[in-house]
Amino acid sequence: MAELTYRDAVAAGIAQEMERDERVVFLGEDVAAAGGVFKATVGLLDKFGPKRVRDCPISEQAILGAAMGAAMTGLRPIAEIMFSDFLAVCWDIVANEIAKSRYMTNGQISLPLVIRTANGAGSRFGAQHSQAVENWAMMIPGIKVVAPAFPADVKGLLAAAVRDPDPVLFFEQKSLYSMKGEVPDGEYVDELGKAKVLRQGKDCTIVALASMVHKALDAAVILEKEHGIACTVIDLRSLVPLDTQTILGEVGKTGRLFTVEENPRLCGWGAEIVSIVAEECFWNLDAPIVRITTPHVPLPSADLLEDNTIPSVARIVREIRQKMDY
Amino acid sequence: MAELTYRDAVAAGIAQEMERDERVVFLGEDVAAAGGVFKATVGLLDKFGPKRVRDCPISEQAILGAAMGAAMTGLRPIAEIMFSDFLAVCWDIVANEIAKSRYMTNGQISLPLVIRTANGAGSRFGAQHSQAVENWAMMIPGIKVVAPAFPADVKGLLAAAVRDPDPVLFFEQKSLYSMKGEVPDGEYVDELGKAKVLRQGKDCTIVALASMVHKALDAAVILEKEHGIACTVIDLRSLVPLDTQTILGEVGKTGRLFTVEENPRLCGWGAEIVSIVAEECFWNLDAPIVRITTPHVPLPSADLLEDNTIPSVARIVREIRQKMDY
Amino acid sequence: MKSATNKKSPAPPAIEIGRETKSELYRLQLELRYCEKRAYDLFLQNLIKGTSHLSLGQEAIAAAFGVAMRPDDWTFCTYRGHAHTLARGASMEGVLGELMGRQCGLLGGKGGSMHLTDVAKGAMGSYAIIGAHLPVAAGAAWSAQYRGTEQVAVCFFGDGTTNIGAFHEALNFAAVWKLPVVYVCENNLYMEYTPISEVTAVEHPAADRASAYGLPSIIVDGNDADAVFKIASDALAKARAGGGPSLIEAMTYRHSGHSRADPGKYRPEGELEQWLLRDPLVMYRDRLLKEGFNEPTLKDMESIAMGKVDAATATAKASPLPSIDDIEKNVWADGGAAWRN
Amino acid sequence: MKSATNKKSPAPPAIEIGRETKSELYRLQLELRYCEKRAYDLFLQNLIKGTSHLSLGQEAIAAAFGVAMRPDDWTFCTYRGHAHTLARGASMEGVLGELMGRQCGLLGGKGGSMHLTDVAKGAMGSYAIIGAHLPVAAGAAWSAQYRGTEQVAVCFFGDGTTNIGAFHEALNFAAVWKLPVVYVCENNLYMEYTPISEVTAVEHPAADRASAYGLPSIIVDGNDADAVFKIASDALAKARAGGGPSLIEAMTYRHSGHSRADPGKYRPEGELEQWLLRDPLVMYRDRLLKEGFNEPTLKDMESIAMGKVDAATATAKASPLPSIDDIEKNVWADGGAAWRN
Ligand SMILES: Cc1ncc(C[n+]2csc(CCOP(=O)(O)OP(=O)(O)O)c2C)c(N)n1
Ligand SMILES: Cc1ncc(C[n+]2csc(CCOP(=O)(O)OP(=O)(O)O)c2C)c(N)n1
Ligand SMILES: [Mg+2]
Ligand SMILES: [Mg+2]
Repeated sequence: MAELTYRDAVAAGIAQEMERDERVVFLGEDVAAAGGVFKATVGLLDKFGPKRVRDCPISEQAILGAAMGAAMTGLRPIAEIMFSDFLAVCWDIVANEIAKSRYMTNGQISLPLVIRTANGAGSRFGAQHSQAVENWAMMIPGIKVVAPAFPADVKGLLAAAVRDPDPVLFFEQKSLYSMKGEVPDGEYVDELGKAKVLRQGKDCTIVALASMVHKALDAAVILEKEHGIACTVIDLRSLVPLDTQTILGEVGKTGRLFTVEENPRLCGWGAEIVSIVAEECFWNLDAPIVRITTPHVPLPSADLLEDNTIPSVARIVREIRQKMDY
Repeated sequence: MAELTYRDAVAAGIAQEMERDERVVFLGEDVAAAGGVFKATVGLLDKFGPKRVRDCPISEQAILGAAMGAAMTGLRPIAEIMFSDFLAVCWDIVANEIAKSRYMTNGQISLPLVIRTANGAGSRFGAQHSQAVENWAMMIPGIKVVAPAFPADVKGLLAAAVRDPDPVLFFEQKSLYSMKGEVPDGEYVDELGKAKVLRQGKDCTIVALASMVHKALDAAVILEKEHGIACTVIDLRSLVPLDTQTILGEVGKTGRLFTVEENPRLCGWGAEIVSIVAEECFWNLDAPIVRITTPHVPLPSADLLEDNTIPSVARIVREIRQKMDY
Repeated sequence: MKSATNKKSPAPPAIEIGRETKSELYRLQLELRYCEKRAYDLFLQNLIKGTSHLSLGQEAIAAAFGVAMRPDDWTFCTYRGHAHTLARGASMEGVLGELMGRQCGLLGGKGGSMHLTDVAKGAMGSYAIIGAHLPVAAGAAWSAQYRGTEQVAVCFFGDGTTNIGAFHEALNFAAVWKLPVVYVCENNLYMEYTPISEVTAVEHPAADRASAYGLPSIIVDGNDADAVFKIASDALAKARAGGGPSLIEAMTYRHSGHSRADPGKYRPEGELEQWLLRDPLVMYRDRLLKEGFNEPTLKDMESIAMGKVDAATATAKASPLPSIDDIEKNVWADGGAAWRN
Repeated sequence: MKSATNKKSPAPPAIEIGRETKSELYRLQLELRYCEKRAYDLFLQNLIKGTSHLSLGQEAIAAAFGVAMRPDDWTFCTYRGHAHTLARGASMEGVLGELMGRQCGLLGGKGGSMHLTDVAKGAMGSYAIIGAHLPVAAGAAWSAQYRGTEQVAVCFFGDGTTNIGAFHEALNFAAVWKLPVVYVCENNLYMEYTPISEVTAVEHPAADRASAYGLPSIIVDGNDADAVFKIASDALAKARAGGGPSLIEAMTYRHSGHSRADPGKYRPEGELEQWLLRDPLVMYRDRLLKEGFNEPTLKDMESIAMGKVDAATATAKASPLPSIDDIEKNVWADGGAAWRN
């Protein structure tokens, strides 16, 4: 086990797959010579050369379209969209083309490709560079959706995404890029669609994703220590496929569910999970299900405002404590 | 009261507002000389002239961008995006620009504009021309979302949308364009954010939108007649603002909630409503909440396949009947 | 009536077209014409639902490329893609069956008229959202370049498509990466119901923009299969040789409305009639006769083509409907649609 | 080092620039320069968070347009928009305050560096997603045209922006509708860290594409405020007179990195140094001296500008932080954020 940053785990995951499989190519804006604006792809150009690691014009539709065309003709492209907010400028290629091609052609077209993108808030970048848009992708049938919270998962899930025969949208949490963690050495491949129970408690279940996993874990410690509330914390890791068995199993045990989402409130992934639990786990529920989300507003940029908009550890603790008093 | 088609109610609503207010202008592809591919805007060019009713190139970003620039400088544009699926090619302008501008500028920029678009399935147009994407819009803070089911609502809510000081995405159901209904004569303006209870029953509450309202109503008749199940049917009419009071009130009475959604399953508006009810109306619930949706697949085109993909009256009846046996 | 001009074009390539090739070009144009007409009849009989966009009048372009391309080249088409798909050798019953929503359809009834695809024949999909397939074609070309296969991607689209952003991104991208892709704009003078000249800042929506991507301006008479064949062969050879992309504007006209729903009333009186005088099939037949093909040979070809269409129609009509189980198939590579465990 | 060329440009307009105007041009360039430098200092002191994109080296363009525009004209800028916003008369404390996330900020801390806006001064927003504001500017121009106000929209963007779809759509749209909008491409040779020449099919990313929209190709030395002022005045007059849009490529160079995070290491050695010799402020000062302005006058102007920046800094620093209540304000016109009843 080596200690790697989340950012270096990205490069490690890509490198592992490029070494293994010559069909894996990588393209994006400023990703090659500059190693990416988040420095998550440093060294790849040197290692694999300009034929496989390519800088692109500011043409997101062309970048994803090219990845799609290459994937359907035998390559396994990894494309970077610098900030997940920019998925909006190429949303047609994601939602209408990549996600639908296999189905529309009744299985003729395969698109083994990965779209990596930096997601989420916390850097004071303002409303157009800070969104958590994993629910945009979850809504669309035909694309898998992954969002790791730890460096090891970054490497293992990225490798799994590259090997997956279906298109995967891989959300990297930009506020976690400098986080360090143990990452298995050598070839390491994880499995898509498996949530992880990071902590077990009898009182309630918290489901979280990416940056919110860390906040949920911190909140759980405080809730236990200071308020005697024992929480189970589930890191979803992927939204599609969704590990409903783990969720239903854990909620079944605690009878209480809280979701912690960075996305704005309406139609977030938490709502989907609530709807599954409210249908399939209803009789095991002891109390209302509560979603803790960013309010339904665009993100403000000033430190004070941003910090008080996305769910904080303090807010998670407060809301769970209040609601557990029911 | 005159009997108008849903399609003619569109033209009537636009005409009413253009007559009243010279700042109202209308642009889109094939909307002027041809009167729109769905013939929903026939006659407007003749009535208001080429300065106010304008045909555009196939440039959806330019169309919505132009509407936005015009709105912030004093006009009140209505822009047509021919099929709602095409919102994907201009999603940045909708989600990142139009929806966020007022907030990011702390209220300096106002965008009184309406985006009209033909939404939904039932015409054998295939996966790229049949989507119900109202949840794409509902996810984004800063834009209102309206989807009428009846000709009168088309006229009244379209007028309300034009007069609203905020941007509104107005989803017209393409399968309903030839549906006829009574529409109030003369100036008629409705109110955004009010759901309508179309039918009241003691056993369960069905929440539906647009095309699904008609299916829910038909299902309710059958459920009552053939199975003795009395349903309340709510037509949401608008997703943002969302009339949660009406929903919570009605669910409070019946203790049972079903949503009927045309969108594919994941993160549909029904999930959001379930999450609100499961938090705020939990203690009044008598049984699991059930969402009846299109399965999470792109839409197939053949008659048989399309008809069996979107929720049918028969399926609504079947699911509600089965679940009411709990 | 605008006609094709060569004013800005490079000297036509010195390709001589042999008799066998000419025969192929005629055969293919016939099949495309008859099959499209059949599709129209089947609409009228309500056997085809939804929408459909015919290429009647534009067949010379699809046919010429179909003949000029290598079997392992790739075609990318629009919703107006029946002809281009057939021109790559996709089966007629596969096409008609798909339009009728039958099991024998190329897509088993999943896609419909606007998404015809036959990967085995190199027909890599029909795309119904304007512009989307231009970058996708660039990607296929990149894959060929990367693997050194000398395959070429050919991407067809209309005049109206030149005004959408994806056109611009794809052309620049292809030019910078010197990709083996041929972009073919079929200028039929209309984007749906609107004359292209009313919504475009230049006279030739593709050719007048080629220089924005460092490419030569190429305009060809899209109703002359030989002329298109020559230009196509040249562009394909250039791409195969590593010379990068081409952008070709082929001037043509559709005889029918934009789609099934459209009677084409917005056209000025007499315009269609003038273009019918330049019907690619009529012109080509006349030329073949002048060049020594004899009437019985041509008649034979015509009845063979019609027979093929009739047989395909019968097969497609006899094909069962798809199964409801298909709805939840083929979202994923494992054949299913599961999003959860 | 690429330098500005006029080879494809029309003859420069015969505008004579008066002494007062020259003085204005110098004053504005000074203020932009000093304020940007101050912004940089405040980063280093960690008083400004997030990202920030400075215009150091590119001030002549913003200043020249600022002086040439009518007060009721509209500016649309990018994330690199401090200078353009200030050039319209937005208050310096409003700009610095916003960068520092203070209540006195132009956006009350809601938007930050990348979204500076001052509607009262005609600064209609800074847009951080490449290309988006080009169609928005066209829309404002449409509104002016519709209402007959003779206002003009001016839209600034970088060389890298010419490769995104929205650029293409906006230019064609503006040209077809003959809108009073001036598109100004500031070609500083880089899109972030990548040389523009590596990702663009033509040498001049804007000017070499003007013909694709039926527009003349215009290249100007973006480091020469007088030259830009002349071209700007001409384009604004043309737009006001109903002559439609212009596309101007101004050759320039940024002295600092792309953003706060960027040390600019990708630049070839000596490149920056050569461009520093063409620093727009140094060149302009030299010219003013040659044209009879005297040293004390210039020194005065410089200390006045610096004083203004100092005062604004002090005000901004003294301004309170925004209130947490602001988070749920101004989503809607009613001032609130309610999505439900
Ligand atoms: C993004 C998008 N906008 C609009 C449409 C609707 N539409 C379908 S075909 C068409 C006209 C296309 O014209 P052209 O490119 O000239 O092709 P043609 O139909 O003439 O072959 C339009 C506007 C679409 N499918 N996609
Ligand atoms: C759609 C989109 N893609 C990528 C980016 C990231 N990005 C920000 S600035 C920039 C480079 C822009 O270059 P240029 O247009 O030359 O402007 P400059 O920064 O040089 O002023 C990029 C790629 C973005 N903001 N939006
Ligand atoms: Mg056309
Ligand atoms: Mg630049």
